[in-house]
Amino acid sequence: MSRGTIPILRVADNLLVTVQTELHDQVAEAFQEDVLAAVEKTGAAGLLIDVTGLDIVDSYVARVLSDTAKMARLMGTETVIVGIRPEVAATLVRMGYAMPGVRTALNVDEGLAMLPSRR
Amino acid sequence: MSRGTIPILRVADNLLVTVQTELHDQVAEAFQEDVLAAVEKTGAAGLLIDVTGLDIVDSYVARVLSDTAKMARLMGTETVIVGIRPEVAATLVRMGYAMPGVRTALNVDEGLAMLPSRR
Amino acid sequence: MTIRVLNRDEMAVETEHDVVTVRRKAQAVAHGRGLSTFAIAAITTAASELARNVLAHARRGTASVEAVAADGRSGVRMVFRDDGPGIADLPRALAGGYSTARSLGLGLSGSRRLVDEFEIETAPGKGTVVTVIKWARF
Amino acid sequence: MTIRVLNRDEMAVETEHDVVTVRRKAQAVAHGRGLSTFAIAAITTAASELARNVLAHARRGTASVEAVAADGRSGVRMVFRDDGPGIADLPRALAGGYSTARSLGLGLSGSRRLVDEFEIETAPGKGTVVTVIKWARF
Ligand SMILES: Nc1ncnc2c1ncn2[C@@H]1O[C@H](COP(=O)(O)OP(=O)(O)O)[C@@H](O)[C@H]1O
Ligand SMILES: Nc1ncnc2c1ncn2[C@@H]1O[C@H](COP(=O)(O)OP(=O)(O)O)[C@@H](O)[C@H]1O
Repeated sequence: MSRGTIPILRVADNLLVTVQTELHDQVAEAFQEDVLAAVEKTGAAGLLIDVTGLDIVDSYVARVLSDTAKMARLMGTETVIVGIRPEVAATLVRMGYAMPGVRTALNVDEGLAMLPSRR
Repeated sequence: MSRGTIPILRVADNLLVTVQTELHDQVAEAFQEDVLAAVEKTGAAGLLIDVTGLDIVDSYVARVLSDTAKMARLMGTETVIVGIRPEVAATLVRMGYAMPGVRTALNVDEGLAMLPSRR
Repeated sequence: MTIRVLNRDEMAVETEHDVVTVRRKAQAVAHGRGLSTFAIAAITTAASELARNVLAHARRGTASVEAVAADGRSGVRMVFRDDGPGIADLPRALAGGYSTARSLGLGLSGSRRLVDEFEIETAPGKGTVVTVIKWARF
Repeated sequence: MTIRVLNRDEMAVETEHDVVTVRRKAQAVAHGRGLSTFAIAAITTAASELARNVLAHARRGTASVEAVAADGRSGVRMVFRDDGPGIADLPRALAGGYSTARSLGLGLSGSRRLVDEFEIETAPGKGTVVTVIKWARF
């Protein structure tokens, strides 16, 4: 489903994307495009982006994540970003970027509960 | 129901408008007027605008679409834009125009499910 | 970097219909150069924005759509040229959200974000030339 | 306050990959100096923002990551140096939300909020030097 190294899994009606690689310029666009193509192909009701594996989220990566959520929303799919670590949350807010408009949850289970089901 | 080339169909309580032509200046106003006239005439509960046929949505067309949704809302009719393609979603967000305030869905069925019924 | 021009199409931009023609040409050339679906949408949308700007702010001008190659990369270059009023406050026009017309003011800033290279030459009374390039990814 | 430099790593900042290298070095040194998880995330994120600025606005430059000590405190100092265009309107660039590039404009203002000491030396045409320090808490 993915041309890159980012695993995209189906979980019930939803897609679960696990971000592990650092999303620098060269892979960020490919990440977004892979995710959107998978959303279209599967008709996923919701999109979960798991960032538990990221120990650093700078303003660039934060922007890539929130843009991805906006893109999915235009296609009609809700996004929840899950697994933002305490130190990452603190850093983002101190920098003045609290990812406005993005829904978040503690973990994948909580995130799944926030998404609508197609059925 | 339409004076232009844009098909407007009734689907249960709702209107389904399929945009296929490119909405340039000369047809954009006619498109909006046809749609609003149909909304009034049918008393539609909701309006679905299907843009699956558009492989390009520039800022002008995005504005025409979101303005149409605002106009319908003023008349008391909810709009859902359906079928925004992955590459169109990505382009709009990268341009900085994520169509704020516009509801979207993956396809016509999902869009219909989001609309209230008059009955 | 040396850019080789493999093919060039010059078109007038004087009517709404010309904007559609330029857009279609951009799309066809991008497709022919092997750009991805996403890159094709990006360059075609930029073509639409920039051609519309010529029409809206200068009334008329020209667009050139070129198939280009450099360093083994394949791409599309477009040049939009007009003898209109030019842009007095360029930083402001490029910042986005600023418009002297009744539009969104996202044409210039948005196009810039959609392409890999963006150049603009303009001065009040001297017209405007916008050059953009989109490369195919490896 | 006298700052003793216990160790210094100088790195080139010329590619995306260099940004990752600088970030990792900052993280490792901060960890080695006994900073908390939160302080490590803060200084590492600042490293990322400031290295990216060198790349984005000056194309190339250098980063130095130092293990430092002062008044019995242990800390990390980083210096980002470039010969790029410099910053003409510094108050505006530091205010945040202002960007001449296609980004959020939070790199400078955000980094400043994440560190304990922040210094910037810049002038148009004279390049930019940003120095930051993060101390371990007692
Ligand atoms: N070709 C041009 N000639 C003169 N002015 C232009 C041209 N293109 C853009 N501009 C100026 O820059 C402003 C911003 O352009 P743009 O971002 O495309 O927004 P819009 O065209 O929606 O106003 C325009 O409002 C106009 O004042
Ligand atoms: N090293 C640098 N050299 C030149 N200009 C810089 C440098 N760092 C920052 N700037 C200027 O300050 C502005 C604000 O920087 P920043 O807050 O990091 O935002 P961003 O990099 O996202 O634009 C930049 O847009 C740029 O004009």
